[in-house]
Amino acid sequence: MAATAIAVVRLRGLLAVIMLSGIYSLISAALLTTLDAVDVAMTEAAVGAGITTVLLLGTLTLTGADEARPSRPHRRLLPLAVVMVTGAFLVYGTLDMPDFGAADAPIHRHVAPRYIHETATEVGVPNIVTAVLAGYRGYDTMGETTVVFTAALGVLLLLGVERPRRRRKRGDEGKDS
Amino acid sequence: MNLVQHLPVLQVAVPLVSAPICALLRSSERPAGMLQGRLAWAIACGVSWAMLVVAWLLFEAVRDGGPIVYELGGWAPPWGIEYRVDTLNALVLLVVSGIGAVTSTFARRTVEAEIHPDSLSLFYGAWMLCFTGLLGIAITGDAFNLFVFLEISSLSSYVLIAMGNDRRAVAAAYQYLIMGTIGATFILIGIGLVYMMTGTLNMYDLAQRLPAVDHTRTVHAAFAFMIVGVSLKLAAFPLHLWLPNAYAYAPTAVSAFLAATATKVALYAMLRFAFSVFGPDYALHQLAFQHILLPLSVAAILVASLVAIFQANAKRILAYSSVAQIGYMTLGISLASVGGVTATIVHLFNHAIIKGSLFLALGCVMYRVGSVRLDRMAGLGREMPWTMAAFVVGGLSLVGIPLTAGFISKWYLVLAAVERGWWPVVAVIVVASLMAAIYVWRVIETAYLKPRPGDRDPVAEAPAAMLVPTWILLAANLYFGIDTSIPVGAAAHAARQLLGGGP
Amino acid sequence: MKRNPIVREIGDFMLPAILMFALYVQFHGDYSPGGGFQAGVIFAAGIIVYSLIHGLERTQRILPPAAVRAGASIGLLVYAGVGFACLFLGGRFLDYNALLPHPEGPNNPHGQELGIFLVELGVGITVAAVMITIFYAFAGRRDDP
Amino acid sequence: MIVENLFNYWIVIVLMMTGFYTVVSRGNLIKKIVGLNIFQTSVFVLFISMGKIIGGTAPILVQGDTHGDVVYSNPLPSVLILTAIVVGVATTALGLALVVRIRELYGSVEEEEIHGMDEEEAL
Repeated sequence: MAATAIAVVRLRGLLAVIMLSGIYSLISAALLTTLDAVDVAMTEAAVGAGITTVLLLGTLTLTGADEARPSRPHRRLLPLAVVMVTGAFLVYGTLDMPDFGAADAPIHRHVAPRYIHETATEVGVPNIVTAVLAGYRGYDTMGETTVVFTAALGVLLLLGVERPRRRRKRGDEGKDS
Repeated sequence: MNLVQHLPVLQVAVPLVSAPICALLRSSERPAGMLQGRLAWAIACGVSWAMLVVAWLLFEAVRDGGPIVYELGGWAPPWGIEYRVDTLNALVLLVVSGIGAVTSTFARRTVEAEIHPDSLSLFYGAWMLCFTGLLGIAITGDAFNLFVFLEISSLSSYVLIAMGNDRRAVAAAYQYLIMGTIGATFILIGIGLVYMMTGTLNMYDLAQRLPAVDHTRTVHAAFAFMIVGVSLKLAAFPLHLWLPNAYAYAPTAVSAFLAATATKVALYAMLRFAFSVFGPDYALHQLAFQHILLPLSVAAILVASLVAIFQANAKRILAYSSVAQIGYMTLGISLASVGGVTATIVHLFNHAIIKGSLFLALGCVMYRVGSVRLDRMAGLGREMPWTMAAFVVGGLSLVGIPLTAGFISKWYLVLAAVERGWWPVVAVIVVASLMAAIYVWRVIETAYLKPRPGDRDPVAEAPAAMLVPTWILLAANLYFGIDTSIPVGAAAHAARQLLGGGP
Repeated sequence: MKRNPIVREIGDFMLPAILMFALYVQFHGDYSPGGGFQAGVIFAAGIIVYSLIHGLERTQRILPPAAVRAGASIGLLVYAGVGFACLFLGGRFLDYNALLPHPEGPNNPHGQELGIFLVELGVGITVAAVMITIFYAFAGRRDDP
Repeated sequence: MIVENLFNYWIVIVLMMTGFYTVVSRGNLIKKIVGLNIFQTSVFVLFISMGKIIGGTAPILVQGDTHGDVVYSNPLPSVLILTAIVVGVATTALGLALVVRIRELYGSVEEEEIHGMDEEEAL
């Protein structure tokens, strides 16, 4: 996984980069399955390896396939420093984290138990993730749907579905909508 | 069913629903895009004004009866998501919906001039989504819900900015998208880390549970990630790089709307995270505010004001001025006193109406002249007297002349700085006001004292449909410069709530 | 890819399977992993495969862009509509318990089940429509001169 | 001891920073978006890691378990990340649409060239 990620940084052929990022998503999905998050794994595989790759490839055919060699090497140092500091801070943050996989971590003590124990009686849906997603935190999901909708609106505004050539042909299809 | 008890959710859900309805209006089969555009505009405008009424009702209810809690889906927090309206966010809701109402009224003409007729209804859909997102951030009491609505407002504002006619608008939108997404991801990391240590996402519940673990390094890291993430959205110096181009090349109405609301809501998020969630006694505040935020705020005020003086484009002048004004607001936070936070909130309110009115005045210029470069604006004082008079009044308020709203903010900021004995800060505020006078004067001088350039045809005054909204905001500028009870009273109350423990 | 008969045959064979799987994920999400979002993505993926094999033109004749676009709005309206319906039936926004009268006391999972079913449907419609719309937008650009 | 328990997190952080570095250092607009994806995917893995309980199972109620013998991993991070993934793909789609527009308007997808053109225009 790390190898894939690093290869993405190094490679200049964008086609290869896109393929690798798809592979990265697939490996992540496998990892997520072992972490008991099947719903997430399924979504990550469909979105990361599927939709995102298709979109990236679509963009690539519209633009160009190679990355230019940066002309100013000093631009590397500042980003590297920023990333190092951020990473160091995150590692610093992990030092007081609950152990990985421990059952007594705070997140398993507060809030979550009710979802696990009461879903059957309160919501009546066996998949707890679905119950929380559409039930307890259903409002977030509405927001999420709105975000997706926003993306469609944005892409339509930027790229526009209809091309003049097509519009003429579609005279009789308007009734469908 | 009693609608009044559902006000908090109506505040967000109604504009949210209006967006897909606007989008549905688009029918490219017929060429009559303009008609659908008008209809979409009418919906957007009507909903915005209705939301202003809702915000006002909420504001009154909170002022008289204390915080309002609304459990979405009927699930009690922290299991479900709650909306929690207190004095602070009632004021922010009022600002956002007020500016939204005025700018959407103003928008029709400029939008029809700048946006392709086929896209009009989609454009208003995106506009309403942005409005929804900003209101959603302001009203929610749940940290993750805040992230979701942040993304709604961000994605739609990238789109709105990219609709500008200049190709630089698209490049600016892309840059904003990258920086905004990094910011949002940082906020997400921060939320994840506090969730990890407490097990809850509800802000009120977090405030209760964080003190037990707030000495841990994980919580420190969470605090840093959240503040840096919000600062990226806030365009706090030196993370402001996306802002000038984005505001300068966006469609006129969008510049006015976003400049007056988006950064204000980000500032609200910062206040909320820093004081409500982490609590006023949180250990890192001293370090973060006094040693990092204070110098950066001062730098923002001075550097951005200086850069503003040398801009050749009036919208860019205002954009850099916004970066400086954000510096004033973070300066108030860095004082970490009731006085300082009061000044921040007062300025949040006043700056929204100041910048809103200035950008609307430039919108009138853009509509008639087609450019806001200073050399194109020469001689406009005689051709567009009402528009330029509006700019003068707004500019005076920006500088902080007494009897305008801008004076009130500066007054409270100076008071707070004096209270802490920070005299150099007072000096900075005075110097920066002089610098603001210079950049405002450059526009005024060009418009009134220079002759019209030979290659520009004389233009007529802007239509009343645009002047009236502009002057409504200016009237607000003058009114709140004299009767300060609403913003200052609410701000002082909110500041006491924030710093007195508990949200 | 259009001209390769093998790809074409396999694609045509797979398409119903993909779409059926999407529907399964949509309506069985209560019991197994999956739900509206995953179903929407899978459905869209099916359409995208079809379009890669048979061309954009033919796909758009079957699924006109205007209809797909309307679908994106309608899905969101279904979701928010459920929220408002709960509101009008006397509950809080999205309080599914208000959807069905509850003779067995306040905790009536059937209202919840109905509510979740409906909102997941809304999510599924929006996501599928949005993904197809975005694909159309990108693919439509490619043919431009 | 610490190293063993936190190793999982550290690996994720390294991946996250690789993505982040790609975003901030690379000039190619498409590659920035790929970097953003890797950055976000790693954040998702981090979230999910905290929900895991060793010996736990996926949070789908097992039929016939009435005594609460089955240990389920925490469902809440999954829910949050599902939402975040959706937000991520929405951002990607929009970002790529912007890239396409930039390519059409500037004829390039390299940040430096675009800046150069903007500066020329400003003069």
